[in-house]
Amino acid sequence: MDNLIAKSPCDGLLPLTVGTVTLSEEDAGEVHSLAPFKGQDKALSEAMKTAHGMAFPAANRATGKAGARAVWFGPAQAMLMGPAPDAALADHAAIVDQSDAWAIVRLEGDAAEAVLARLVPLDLRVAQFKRGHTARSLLFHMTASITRVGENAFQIMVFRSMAESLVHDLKRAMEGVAARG
Amino acid sequence: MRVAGKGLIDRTETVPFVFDGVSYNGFRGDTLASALLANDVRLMGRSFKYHRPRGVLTAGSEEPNALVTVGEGGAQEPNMRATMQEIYPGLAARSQNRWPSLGFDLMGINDLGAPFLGAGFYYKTFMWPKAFWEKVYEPIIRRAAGLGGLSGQDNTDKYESAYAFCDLLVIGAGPAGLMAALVAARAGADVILADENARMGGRLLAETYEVDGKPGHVWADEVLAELRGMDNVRLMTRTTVAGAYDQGTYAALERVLHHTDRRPNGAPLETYWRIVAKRSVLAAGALERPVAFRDNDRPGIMTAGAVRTYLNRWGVSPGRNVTIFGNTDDIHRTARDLLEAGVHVAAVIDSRHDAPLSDDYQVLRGAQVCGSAGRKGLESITVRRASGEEKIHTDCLAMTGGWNPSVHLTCHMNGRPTWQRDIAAFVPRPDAVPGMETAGACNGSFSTDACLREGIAAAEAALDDLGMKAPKTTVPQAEDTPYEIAQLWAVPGKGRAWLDFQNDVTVKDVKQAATENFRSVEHMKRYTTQGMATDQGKNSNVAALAVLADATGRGISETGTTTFRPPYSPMAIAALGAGAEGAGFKPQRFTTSHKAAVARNAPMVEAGLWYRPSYFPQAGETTWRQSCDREVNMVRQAVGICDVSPLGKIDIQGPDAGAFLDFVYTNMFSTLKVGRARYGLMLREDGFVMDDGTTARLGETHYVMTTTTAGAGDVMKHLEFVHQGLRPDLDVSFTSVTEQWAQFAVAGPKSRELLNDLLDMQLDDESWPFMACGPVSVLGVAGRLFRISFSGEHAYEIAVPARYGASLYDILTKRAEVLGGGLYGMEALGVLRIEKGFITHSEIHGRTTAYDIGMGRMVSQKKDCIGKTMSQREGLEEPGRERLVGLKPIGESKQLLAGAHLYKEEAEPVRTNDQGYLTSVGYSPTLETMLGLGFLADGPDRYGEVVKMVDHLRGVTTLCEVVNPVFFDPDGGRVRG
Amino acid sequence: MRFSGFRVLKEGLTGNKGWTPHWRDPEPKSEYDIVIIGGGGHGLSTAYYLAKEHGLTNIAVLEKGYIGGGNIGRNTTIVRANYFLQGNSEFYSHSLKLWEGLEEDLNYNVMHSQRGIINLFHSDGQRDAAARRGNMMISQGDDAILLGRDELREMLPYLNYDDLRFPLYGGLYHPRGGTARHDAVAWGYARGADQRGVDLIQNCEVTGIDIENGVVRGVQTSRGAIRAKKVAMVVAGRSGQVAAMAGMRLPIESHVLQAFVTEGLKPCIDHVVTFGMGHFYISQSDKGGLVFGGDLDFYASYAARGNLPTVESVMEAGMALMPMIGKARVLRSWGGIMDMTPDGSPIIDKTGVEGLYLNCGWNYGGFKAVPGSGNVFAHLIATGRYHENATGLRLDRFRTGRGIIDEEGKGSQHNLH
Amino acid sequence: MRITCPHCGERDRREFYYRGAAVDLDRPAPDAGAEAWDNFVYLRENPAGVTRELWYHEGGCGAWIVVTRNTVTHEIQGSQLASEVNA
Repeated sequence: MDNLIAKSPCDGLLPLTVGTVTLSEEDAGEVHSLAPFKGQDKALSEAMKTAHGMAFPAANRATGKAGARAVWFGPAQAMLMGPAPDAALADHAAIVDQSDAWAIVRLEGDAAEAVLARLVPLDLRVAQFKRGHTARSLLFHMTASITRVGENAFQIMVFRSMAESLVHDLKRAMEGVAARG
Repeated sequence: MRVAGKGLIDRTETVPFVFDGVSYNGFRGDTLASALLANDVRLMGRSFKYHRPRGVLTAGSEEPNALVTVGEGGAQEPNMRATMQEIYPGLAARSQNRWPSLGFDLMGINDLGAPFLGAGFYYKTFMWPKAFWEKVYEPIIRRAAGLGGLSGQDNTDKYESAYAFCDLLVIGAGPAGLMAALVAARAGADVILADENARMGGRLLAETYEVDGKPGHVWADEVLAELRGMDNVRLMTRTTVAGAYDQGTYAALERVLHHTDRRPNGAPLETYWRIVAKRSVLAAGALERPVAFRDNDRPGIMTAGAVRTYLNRWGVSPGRNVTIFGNTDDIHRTARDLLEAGVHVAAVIDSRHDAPLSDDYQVLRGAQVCGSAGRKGLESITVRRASGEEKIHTDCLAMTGGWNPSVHLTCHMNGRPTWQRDIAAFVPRPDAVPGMETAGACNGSFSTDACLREGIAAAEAALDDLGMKAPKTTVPQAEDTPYEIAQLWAVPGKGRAWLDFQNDVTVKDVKQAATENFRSVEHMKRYTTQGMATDQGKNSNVAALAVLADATGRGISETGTTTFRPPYSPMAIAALGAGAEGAGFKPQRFTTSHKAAVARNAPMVEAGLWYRPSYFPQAGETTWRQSCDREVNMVRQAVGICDVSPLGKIDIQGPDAGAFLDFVYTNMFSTLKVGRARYGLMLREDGFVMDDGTTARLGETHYVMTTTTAGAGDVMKHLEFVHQGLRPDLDVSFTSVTEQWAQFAVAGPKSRELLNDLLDMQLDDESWPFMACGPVSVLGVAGRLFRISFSGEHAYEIAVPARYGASLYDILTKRAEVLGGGLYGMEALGVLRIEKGFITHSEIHGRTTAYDIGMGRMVSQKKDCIGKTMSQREGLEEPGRERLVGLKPIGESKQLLAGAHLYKEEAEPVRTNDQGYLTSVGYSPTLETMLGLGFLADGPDRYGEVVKMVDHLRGVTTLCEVVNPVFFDPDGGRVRG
Repeated sequence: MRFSGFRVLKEGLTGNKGWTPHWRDPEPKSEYDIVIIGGGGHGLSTAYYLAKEHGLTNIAVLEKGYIGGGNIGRNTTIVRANYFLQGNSEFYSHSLKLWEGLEEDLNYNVMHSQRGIINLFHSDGQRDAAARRGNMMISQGDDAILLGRDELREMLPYLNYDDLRFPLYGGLYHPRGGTARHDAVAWGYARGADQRGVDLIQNCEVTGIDIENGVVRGVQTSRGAIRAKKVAMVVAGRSGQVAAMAGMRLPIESHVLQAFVTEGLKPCIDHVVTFGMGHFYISQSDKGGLVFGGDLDFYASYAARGNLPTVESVMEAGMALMPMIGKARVLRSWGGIMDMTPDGSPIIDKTGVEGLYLNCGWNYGGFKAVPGSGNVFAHLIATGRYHENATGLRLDRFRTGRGIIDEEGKGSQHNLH
Repeated sequence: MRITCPHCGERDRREFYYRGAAVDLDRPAPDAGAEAWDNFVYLRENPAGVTRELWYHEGGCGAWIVVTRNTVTHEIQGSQLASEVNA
């Protein structure tokens, strides 16, 4: 009997360390997009608090913590990352499984911000982009979701099919930053 | 000549380097120009047009003469300014635009032809005989083009681009910039201080000024030390801020490694920065201008400021017997500096009649230099006074015509500078760049004291805008010499007086342009090429303008200026385009089956950033057609597997999902039953077809839409626009699920047999009829099944979460092979769909309507939809429109070619007889003929007619029968069976 | 004065003292038969052909700045006839034929250089589209050659054949395509028109168009009112503003297109090369600069300057396609204002006002059209009938849907062409 | 160039897709007639000055926005969600 074997998006590509910075694949658990129905924003947020202990995130913010996070993804859209969405949420939001749709990586190290500054047109200075801040933006030519998850750590999401380009671009930036010492 | 006791170089470290094959020594901190001058090398280049021997004119990035080539092979850098190129052990530079050598340049003969090569000469000749332009004249002109050359090899250096953000960007680290940065930094603002030079300090490094009782460079170093210690400050040396753009965005180029031959792994040679600054201070200083007089271009003649820079910063005197000429007190400052360094000053020629006199050197008041002599370097000058002309022997003439504030960046957003008569220069218009303050010499304030004061004021203004409090700042003590200038642009007289040194534009050329009515400054520039060389007129524009103003009897401000445009200094294409080499140009998208396809030697083709297999060659197959035919037959007779994941998939949910789809599709979707799919056609608002695909209803309020691969992004954008912009009242949301699912076509008569082995249930026509869809369990994994077909066969598309894609693909392949089937690629897919008359973007190429592709009746008359009204315009439904047909070869030639055009059988194949064209062709192994889809005027009314396909490019003419585009199984029995 | 090598020689030997103005600077008269608004390439060539081919010389060209100061002075100088849709095909073919005799016609060397244009393609589908185009070019009487990868490599060895993101399949070669010296074209037409008696009035801005009972009567200008029997609007880049003076609203949105030139370099690129997948095209000027450009900035603009994202995408395309140009340094960048139409094709037509004519909508293809545009527009103004090679450039094609000329297939969004 | 997204704040222009004049939001009734539709789909005011135009935060949050911007100076005076215009 055949069995389906799972492969992660960055299978065979990561981890990677250059200089002080490490790039590794993140196992985010289940990922679901939540889009509240009209007038259901509050109800959805309440249901999320009850079931998952976190509110629906405000724009450009992430709620929760590692293992169970809700990341703002656009107007009236957030990604619930970690737990499977509680059944009660379906009354208030369109829920779409995105667990396999994204390559999710973690970029960590002293120069992580400098590495991202090679690719991302965002003001990532820590005073402006603090832990728990998130943004939909570009990473070189790819649309991406970028969240600061630690003092020197970022979670980066791009389309699954672009995992190789993500690693290619980040590696080049990491080498350039590391070579400057 | 190196001068003892002067300069800011490290004399303990000798640096060997090579210029034109000759080895020299310099010191650490030297530029190529300073080191060559120290070695008494004056000849460094040749001019563009006349190949005149040239030496350095300046000591900065504006240098027009001393351009050299550095490096070899893929690392070869043409047109490097010797004045900016720092020397390092092993540096090898060579001169340009000469043959066979810099000293003996055969092209120097051009100089003798100068009377015939004046302004605009080429517009007036080379016209006869006509055929000679491309064959004779232009090749000769082209050979003379350019200064340096590219290696022709791929660039071997690495480059990077980066973003930076700050509260205040300070451009230029002279006294004004340092002061502005210091004040803002002390207030707590995030400051970036950028300077083009290797060392910050600006003119403080080049003059003998004191600030706060210390040598200027010492004061600068102290300020820099304080700035370096603050973590809200970023100092960027060797960084040219090259352009000002909207909303506080600046382009800058950092020369990271040009000063060394070290190339650590991955290290960028240059970094291109986009700096986003809430406020900026331009403290870019000023550039000195030469004076035009006969033969003012000999090596050894340079600006007075450059002479002081070489002396004070690099401890080099460009001559042993120096003369000085000009119209401001700078010439006296130059004389004092030289004398103090022990260099002989032969004479100071001051054009001002009231010039100060000196006990230490001879001053010729009210005098002008009117000529020079010396074959490859200056030997003497001729000075004209009221009493007559006099020859003075000299090996270096320091000249000044005054200073031009560096207003360039203030012009980048269309700001025009204004003429300030008392300093005879253009100064920036306030607010020319929103958010930018100007300070110091670039503002026309030349004394050190004024620079320091304006630096403070500019920082205070910026801090005020930023809502920050400026600290109390005392102005350091510094000189405040008034700037007194008598206008002096061109010394009258015979001969050629150079304005634009590199492009060999003379005073005569400008006057001739005026005579020929090129009186507008833009006309003069374009006619003479004045200001179009690598310095973009930084050294010459204002003087040329003054000459033009004089020649046309107008004032300078009335004459106007040309515009400075980005970049301030030239920037390498490799830096601005960093990261785009090879795979970096655009993201690559790989399906989960990619590796398996590559392992089976499938050539991969690019489709909407994705890679898809073209065909799967098997042992014994020598052409792609053999593989393609086999794969087509396999699908028609057994079962084929094809990864269709790159097709766009959009999850659509909400109470109004059906109503929304009715509005974006021409046909109805609100009436579709749950568990069923339907083909949908989508128009643009102008009535032409935008995209097509199958949309399935998974639940009462839940659909999943399929788009074409290339159209996926545009469709998503369109849906969001229609929803947010036109129908925000509808409760519906969209999520791309293209990446979530790995989806495979399982097509062919044995497809059900194959799937029944994998699923947890048995498929039959009753539970899974054509166009049924729904959830399934695939080997225990929750998936989706759609009974849809792009081949006309009994077929399915099966989807599983992408993590299982590679695995499912392997299993499907294996099982298909057991059933006599296997993988098929894009070639076979193309043939299968052509046999069925199914369209792709080859047919819906943006110029066709639903009517044109035979789907006019799919535009529902029961409802409005996007594009419906405009699709019904009179001109889009009238006779003569080219409409979709099938074409079959019937004559001797059996070849069809996509891109060939259609004509009536007897018509001459010229444009006026054109009737249409072929969009898609393929060889059908099923029908054993080539088949074509194409558009033909009134096509569907002409079935059975014979038309002529002509491909001029490939020399093919084929007679074709016009047929229904559905060539195979027209009643669709196979897809249902 | 007639220009020739002999004249240059003679003047050189006598101190270059005999040169005379290329055109006069007359005061505007109070009335002309025809007033042409706009002293750019198209306006000047219209005046030239009205005078030369129709014997009409009581004409004023009104220019608000200096002659040739618009897009003819800020383009990338490409001349070609490689269109594939009826309406464009015959028009640009006609224009190219005029180019080919232009130097002799104008007695002005505009340095028209037929060095050949190569449009690259990167897939079977793109080759098919190129073939459709090439076949149309040949059936129109122009030239086209379909190059395979190997032939391409022989002609353009410096392209990236190894790891280009969109692999090179071949190119459509148009040998008669090429470049010309843009300013010289304006000056040549200006001189030619002036010599035939046309008044070129610089620094004269039109501020109003006088219309009575549906008939044009003249214009108001910064230098006074000028009466005219016919008025022609030829002001691409400002078409909307001028048409508004006649109460018209146009199917045009103005966009900025940037272009770039590098420092002068020894010859290294001998053709015009177009990289559609990267929206990039390049040639090398006779002076040595690499002249290149790409896409619009995409937002509406009259600023004649652009922003960095477009700059970068152009440079990135250059680096992807031909890495050898990496060390070339960009010397200058600039922007032109483009009349973008909803099908990417121009408009040469009468208007609803009698005696008022319109020439606009050149998108970013106006330079090569200068001779043809002036020629057919002169025909329309002089005879009231469409020139046989310009019957399709109608203003009403959008309203009726008849004869829309959408080469890009992008539809009505103005900036997508 | 930097554009303000009502959700995300000031962002680099490269994150945004430009569509055209905000007239695209004023869709006529199907039977409004040829002139109204010509006006809507093709004809443009195209001012040299302040204009309202549609941008899509494509490389960002996905919001369609109406930006008020000067086409001569590129100054941006404001932005609003497109979904609020026809709400």
